[in-house]
Amino acid sequence: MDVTLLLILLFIGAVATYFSGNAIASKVALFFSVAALGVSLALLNQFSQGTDISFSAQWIKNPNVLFALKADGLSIAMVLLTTALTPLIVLSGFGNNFNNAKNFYALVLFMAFAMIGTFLASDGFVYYIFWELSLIPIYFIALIWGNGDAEARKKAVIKFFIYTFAGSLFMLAAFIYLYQKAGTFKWDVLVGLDLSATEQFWIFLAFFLAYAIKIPLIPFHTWQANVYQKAPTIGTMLLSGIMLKMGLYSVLRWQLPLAPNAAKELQYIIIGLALAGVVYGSIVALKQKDLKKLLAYSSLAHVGLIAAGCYAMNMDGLRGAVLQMIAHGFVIVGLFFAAEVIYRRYETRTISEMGGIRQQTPKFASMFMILVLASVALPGTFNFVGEFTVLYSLSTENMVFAVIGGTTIILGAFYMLRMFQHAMLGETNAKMFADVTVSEGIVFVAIIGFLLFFGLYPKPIIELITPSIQEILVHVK
Amino acid sequence: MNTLIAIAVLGVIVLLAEIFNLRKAIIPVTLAGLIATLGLTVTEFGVTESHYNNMIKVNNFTVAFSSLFIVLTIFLIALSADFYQERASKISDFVSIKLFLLAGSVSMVSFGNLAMFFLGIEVLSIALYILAGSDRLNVKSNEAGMKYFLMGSFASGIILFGIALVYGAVGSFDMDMIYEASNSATTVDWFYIGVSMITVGMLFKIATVPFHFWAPDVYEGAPTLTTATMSTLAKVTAMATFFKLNMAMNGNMKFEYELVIVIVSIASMTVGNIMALRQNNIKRMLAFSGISHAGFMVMALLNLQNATGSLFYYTAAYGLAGIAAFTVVIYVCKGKDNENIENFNGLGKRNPLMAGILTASLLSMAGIPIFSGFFAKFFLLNQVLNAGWLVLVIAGVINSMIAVYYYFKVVSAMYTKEATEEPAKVPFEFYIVAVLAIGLNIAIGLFPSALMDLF
Amino acid sequence: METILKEIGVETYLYLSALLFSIGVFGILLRRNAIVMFMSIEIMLNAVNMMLVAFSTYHQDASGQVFVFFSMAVAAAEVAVGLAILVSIFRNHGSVDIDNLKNLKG
Amino acid sequence: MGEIIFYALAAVTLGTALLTIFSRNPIHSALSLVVCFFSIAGHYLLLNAQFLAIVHIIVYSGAIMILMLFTIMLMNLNKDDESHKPIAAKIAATIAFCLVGLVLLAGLLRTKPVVESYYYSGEDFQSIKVLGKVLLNEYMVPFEFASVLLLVAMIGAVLISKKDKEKSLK
Amino acid sequence: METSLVLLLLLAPFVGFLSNVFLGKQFGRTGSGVLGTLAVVASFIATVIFFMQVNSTKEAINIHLFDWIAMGKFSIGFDILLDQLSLLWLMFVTGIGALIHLYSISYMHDDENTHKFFSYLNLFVFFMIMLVAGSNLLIMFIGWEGVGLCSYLLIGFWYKNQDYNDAAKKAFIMNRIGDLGFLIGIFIIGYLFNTLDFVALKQAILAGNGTANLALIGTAALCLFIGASGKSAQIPLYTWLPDAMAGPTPVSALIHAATMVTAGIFMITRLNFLFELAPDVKMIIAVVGVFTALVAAAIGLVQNDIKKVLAYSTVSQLGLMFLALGLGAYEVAVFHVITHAFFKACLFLGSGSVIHALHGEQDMRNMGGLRKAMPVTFITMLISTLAISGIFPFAGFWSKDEILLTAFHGNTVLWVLGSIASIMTAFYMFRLMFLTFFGEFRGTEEQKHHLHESPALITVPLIVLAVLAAIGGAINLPGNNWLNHYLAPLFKGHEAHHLDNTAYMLMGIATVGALIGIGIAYSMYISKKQVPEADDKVQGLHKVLANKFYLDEIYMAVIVKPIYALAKFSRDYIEKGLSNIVFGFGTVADGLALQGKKMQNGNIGFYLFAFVFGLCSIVYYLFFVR
Repeated sequence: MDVTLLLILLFIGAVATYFSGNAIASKVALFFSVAALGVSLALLNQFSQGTDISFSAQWIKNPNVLFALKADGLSIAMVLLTTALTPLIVLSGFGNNFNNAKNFYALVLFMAFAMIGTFLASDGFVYYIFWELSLIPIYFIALIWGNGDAEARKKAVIKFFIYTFAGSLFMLAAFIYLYQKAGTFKWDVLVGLDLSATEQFWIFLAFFLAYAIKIPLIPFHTWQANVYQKAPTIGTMLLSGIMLKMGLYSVLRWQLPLAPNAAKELQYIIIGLALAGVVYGSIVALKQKDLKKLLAYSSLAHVGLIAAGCYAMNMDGLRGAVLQMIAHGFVIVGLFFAAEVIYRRYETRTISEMGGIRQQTPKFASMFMILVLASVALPGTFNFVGEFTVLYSLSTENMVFAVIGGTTIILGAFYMLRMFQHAMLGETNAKMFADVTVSEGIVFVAIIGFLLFFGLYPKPIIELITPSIQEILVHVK
Repeated sequence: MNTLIAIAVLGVIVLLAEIFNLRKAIIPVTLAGLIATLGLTVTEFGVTESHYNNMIKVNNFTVAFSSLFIVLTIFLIALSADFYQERASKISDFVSIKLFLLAGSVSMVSFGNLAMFFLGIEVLSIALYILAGSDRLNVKSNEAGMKYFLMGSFASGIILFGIALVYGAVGSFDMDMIYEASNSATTVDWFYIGVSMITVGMLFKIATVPFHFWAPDVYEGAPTLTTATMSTLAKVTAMATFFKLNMAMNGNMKFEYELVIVIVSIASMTVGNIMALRQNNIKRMLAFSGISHAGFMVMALLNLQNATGSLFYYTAAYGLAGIAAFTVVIYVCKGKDNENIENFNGLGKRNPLMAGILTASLLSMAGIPIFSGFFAKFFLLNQVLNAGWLVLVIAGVINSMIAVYYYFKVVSAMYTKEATEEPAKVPFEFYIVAVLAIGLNIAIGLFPSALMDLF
Repeated sequence: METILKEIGVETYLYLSALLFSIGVFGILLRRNAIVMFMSIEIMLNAVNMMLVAFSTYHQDASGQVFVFFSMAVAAAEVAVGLAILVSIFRNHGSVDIDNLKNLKG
Repeated sequence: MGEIIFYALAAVTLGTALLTIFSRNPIHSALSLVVCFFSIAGHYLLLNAQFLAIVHIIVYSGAIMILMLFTIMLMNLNKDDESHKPIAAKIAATIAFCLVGLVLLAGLLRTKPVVESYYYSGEDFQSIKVLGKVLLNEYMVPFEFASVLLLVAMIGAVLISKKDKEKSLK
Repeated sequence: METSLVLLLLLAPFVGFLSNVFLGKQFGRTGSGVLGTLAVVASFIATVIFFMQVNSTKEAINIHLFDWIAMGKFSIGFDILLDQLSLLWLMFVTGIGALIHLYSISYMHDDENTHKFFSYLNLFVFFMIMLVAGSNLLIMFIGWEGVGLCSYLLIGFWYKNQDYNDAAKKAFIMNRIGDLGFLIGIFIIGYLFNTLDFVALKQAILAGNGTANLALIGTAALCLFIGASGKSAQIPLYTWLPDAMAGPTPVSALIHAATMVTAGIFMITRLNFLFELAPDVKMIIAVVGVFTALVAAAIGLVQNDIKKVLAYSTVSQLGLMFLALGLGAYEVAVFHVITHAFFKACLFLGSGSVIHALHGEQDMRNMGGLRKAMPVTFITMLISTLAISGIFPFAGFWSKDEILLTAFHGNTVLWVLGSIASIMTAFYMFRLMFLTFFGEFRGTEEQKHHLHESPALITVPLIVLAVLAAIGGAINLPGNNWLNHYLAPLFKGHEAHHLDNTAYMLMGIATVGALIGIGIAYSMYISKKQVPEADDKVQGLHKVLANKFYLDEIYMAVIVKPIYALAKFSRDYIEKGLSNIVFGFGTVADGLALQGKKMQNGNIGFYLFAFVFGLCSIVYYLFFVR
């Protein structure tokens, strides 16, 4: 059994969902996503027993491209993030009635397929293909099933697409350049290349553009809030929960090992940019009227911190970044889902039109509260583990970084609690707020359970990812 | 050689069929004949020989491109039955002209002598003039025909002038002699004036800046199936020929010449893409997109030794995507007096399959992975960088993202806007053509080696 | 057989052809009457033909002249097709002024 | 002697060519062009290409120009009805003319076309016999292919001019 | 055995929390209260057992539960450290916690969300135990943030009132400002010593490993102090604590008086070996402490809300504790923490009893004469007031006196300021007593009609606490110094002050001072029967004090408003601007396309001209430009 099984399963799942018909599409998608989770857990088991679950075969002879999927701890962790979130994301759609549900869920599964491919690929070209491929489904998901005025949505979505596409094209150019040097796209060979300082600089920049837009770092983030707002919540979850992590993962997997010297040279600038994003995102989030937009900016702030951890380029930074990626993936999905749950009942995303929900649904309020707290990295939640590790790594680089990055602790609490207060607390709302349904409850409980469990016992994840991060660090140093 | 004869004979058979009142048999017979010819052509793969005093040369290049042309023609002719429904009495003319056009194409890639090249390009051009102006009661079609004719003849004059100069310098029309001369130090300098004039003429045929102005007008005015022919078969043919000519005449290309190619390439990509942004007529838009693709394709000239495979792949990807796209365009715009993008509103609901096919083909043209258009661009850029032209790679990359905008404009029209009318019935052969074309496109995307390793 | 080339050299023919060719280009740009434009194209083609013949003589090689036959065939074919298009335009527009053909633009 | 004839002919060629493009009346243009073609035939004779000269006259003056004249007559274009051209077009045309002329001439001059003088080997290369042999042996394929070209042109001309018979295929 | 007992200690409140969350509704209001109380009592019992053990063996108990976070150079375990200090703290946390739980059963009986209240309270105790018993800084930090969370939840317990929610939010955020400092301190410590474990840290410092960089250690200490000042409401982060009185009174008693707010003192005491290396920081702590004591006491002079007075009093007392810490007298600070916990908890509970009786009335101007109606409350509160005012022989006398004594030995200015603060304390505390319990009742008739003594569930904890407030000083009487000896293993050879003449003199001065304060209060509120004026009539210094030196307004204007303005500006302009830059590329391309459309004008002449032009340029370039 190797990792291709996972890809095949999800691809078949997408096709099967497409042909299953609108009525049962969501269930079929759920089935396949749960199956994928099962398979990935089985793969994890095999991996931890030392079995080789990688896959490699010649794909194109000229230029020399291998269809190579390498599973190391880092990849598996990201794959598990994807396969764990996908069922939840699919399940969270149970409360919506999508037109053409079969297309919708097929696209969701297809996107999971592409993202898993991105996480696993160890051949630059294959990686790039999966990377781009993941853009297509989300484009359609946001375009067709999104909300709000169609023209504005189109504008936002196309901007997103072109913007991210633009960034990644430069990455492609860099890959081609590297291929000319190495004669292959294989990760191990590429990272072993001896590149001059100038070459590294430009390659680093090309990759940086791709990742800075995807992650996004300021000032490349302008697509984010609008798309998050306009996309259907499931799309937003896919984007914020997994797709952002693709950018961060890629920084670790590709950018840093490929151009370590350039990374070191530009380290301070980029960490500065990332941390500026932390502060800026938090501040902008303060005055957002739209719940999803607020969450989008909070996401901007959080990924800024993760990115800073990545570029800290030490053990703690990288490890913390990975932990925080996983934690943030879960929590942001949960938060967006909470927004969706409110929307289903109140048909609004404007915070000022909510309020007083807690009285009606204490259960929902508590779960939302826990998610909010996890998002502000309360100790005991998984997010704290990540955030602490990242901030610590920053402090070992430069104490100023840790202080600036640490403002997220204050500002994050500021805007999140402000949001929670106005959205949930206050006088009981006149409108009825039905209690959470079973499917909604499952999603919340799963996410919260995950966050709390690994908040106290992150050891399995740390042990999973550490060896591969060490390998990356060997190339970076 | 056999291919050329077979195609010409097939053309004559079609004409005869009309005389014997076998009109209904024309298209099936043609398709069968073309498929047989395709088989015949493919069997010649791996053979390198020349026929009739080196008039026709057969090698892998020839066979590969001829097969591609035949495939494209099969699709185009399959669409003819429905497209020319209103003018059934002339179906034999249309089909035979297309077949002769194909013969011209084949001779253009398999010539061993400039005479064959010139005749081939003229057969192709004249056939296209006719097809462009064939809708005789339509003012637009007239205008397109006239514009194309005037500019095309002008370009033919330039090419002819170039050929004359080359002949003057070499004393022969034979490609082998010319190749030798091009590599010889004693060759008279005007040889290169001739070469550059031929180059300009070919740049006109593939519609690159600044020789591109005809393309949008003619594409828009011509009947849609003709536009499809022009933008797929004709452009691909011209590009292959151009490449072949350069291999023969420009073996050791000068830096200045390369620079001209680079500038033309960048200008074409940029102008094509930027102009396409504001187009509301899909045929016009595809014309500008074709211009930008032409800009991409001429990149292949910068790496003449290695880029054959890449160019072939690109032309195949582009041609197949074009066929698929135009199939949908023909279906959607049937019975409409324009081809505006509004016609595509709500196609995603009216006819998901057709919308999906158009989406896929546009994505392929935009260079989104897994569709072969992406691989095509990638392979070409790879070759270009191999030749050391980083600036062109960057220009190509920037242009790729501009292009996304207008392709996606159509896509989002299909999926977000509400449909204005009831879905029309799709002729069976349209489905077959569109699905086959896009299927082939994706298939070569999944297995690029199938084409790349031919050379 | 003596030819003129002995006296004036093939280059003079080159210049003559180039001039004639330029006149053809001039004509096609100057005139708006489609028929006269056709004629200009014929001038261009003839300029080339003349050059081909001159080279043929110069190289003492028949293929140049053979090529001229093809060139003539092409010219004839072009004119036939061009006139056919012209006629249909004339039927629709009532004139052959190409300045009327500006519907396709933008 | 030959030189004088050549220059005289060249003058006629260029002059009539210019007349062709400057005449306001298409008929005059056509007639000037016929004269131009004749002068070109004269050049062919000077170059000893007698067969070609005859063919040239037959094809161009006899066929092509007649076709054009026919068309002109048919469409009643024998009047000066060309709309007034904008001055910009004239300037553009002149610039283009100068550009092409200059570039081509200068290019040819600069490359110093023929340095050595012309030697005639005495071999027969342009008699009808030789031409026939070359055309039908060496150039057999293009010769045949030219028929395809003409066939296409013929079908095309018919296709464009002929009225459709409204009859469905299916 | 030990481990399971530790788990009982730790998890009993957590189990209480869980069962109250999930099953609270089924238990009913009283049931959930009882459950919550029992959970804390269980912890208390476990604490007592450990306390006995440690007191006899003098050996700290260190238990490794499981690995938590692995860092690059060190790993952080989920460890529990039960030594003298933590057990002492646990004793009163769980002890007073149990009492307050008991009290709450009655106090919160009429609330619709009783089970939530108890679950939060249990959760608080859980986190507090974690804070105190954690064996390394990060576990402490879990508790640290956790109690902050509970504080947030409980302040905003009546969540329908957005003002309360604002107060809760404010508390959380101000705490988080401190927490950032704490975190930075942790980072520096981790960076310097590669461990966060207290025991290892102490060993490292005593061995002199990693102590070379004194500046960095000083920074760490300062950052930790910032953390402490956030949690323990010191200048400039104290403004949340008075607002936190929005929560139910038992919460104020437990969290905002007895336990959570002393966490800062606990942390500094815990890390005393570190602070010893940073004398400058200690000086800062002392100065900040004394100024906090003064400022808060000054504000407390004019407050009319009964709980606000107590809140400022708490801030003031905490300031005195920090003064002691800053002077290196950790055990003195601890002593005051304990006594303060007794009498302040008692005071808050007593005020709760009053508020309960008056159905939510908190303004002292509307009280008066409650002495007769509520005798038990009155007496217990009087004892506590005497204690806080530093009247012999109540607990507060001993501890406060020790602080002043220390200050006197350390720095006379500090002593003077501290003494002034304690005089003010005596004044406003008796002002509270006089306004509340003496004179005539000033409330509405209906309130008067319903005046009653609180039920036993309320009075019993009051009595217990009052007793402790009265005799609590016994644990560290001069001469006996049990506490000093008990804590001795933690501190580096710090000598207790001998009872010499100076000490007696100082005791006298303090007592006299307190009596003066009481006397002024008596003359104003009993003799002259003054009642504080309405808020809009106050003027001059009084107005400044009533408005808390306008500190909230200043914070609002200097920090919050600018941040909001920046947020708005960013949202409306920067975001749009950035967005427009991106769209700018599109706009440029679009403009070019429009121009290009004009060029594509349909004119064949132009097309041909372009053609010729291109031809000529190419040929020209290839043959003339070399």
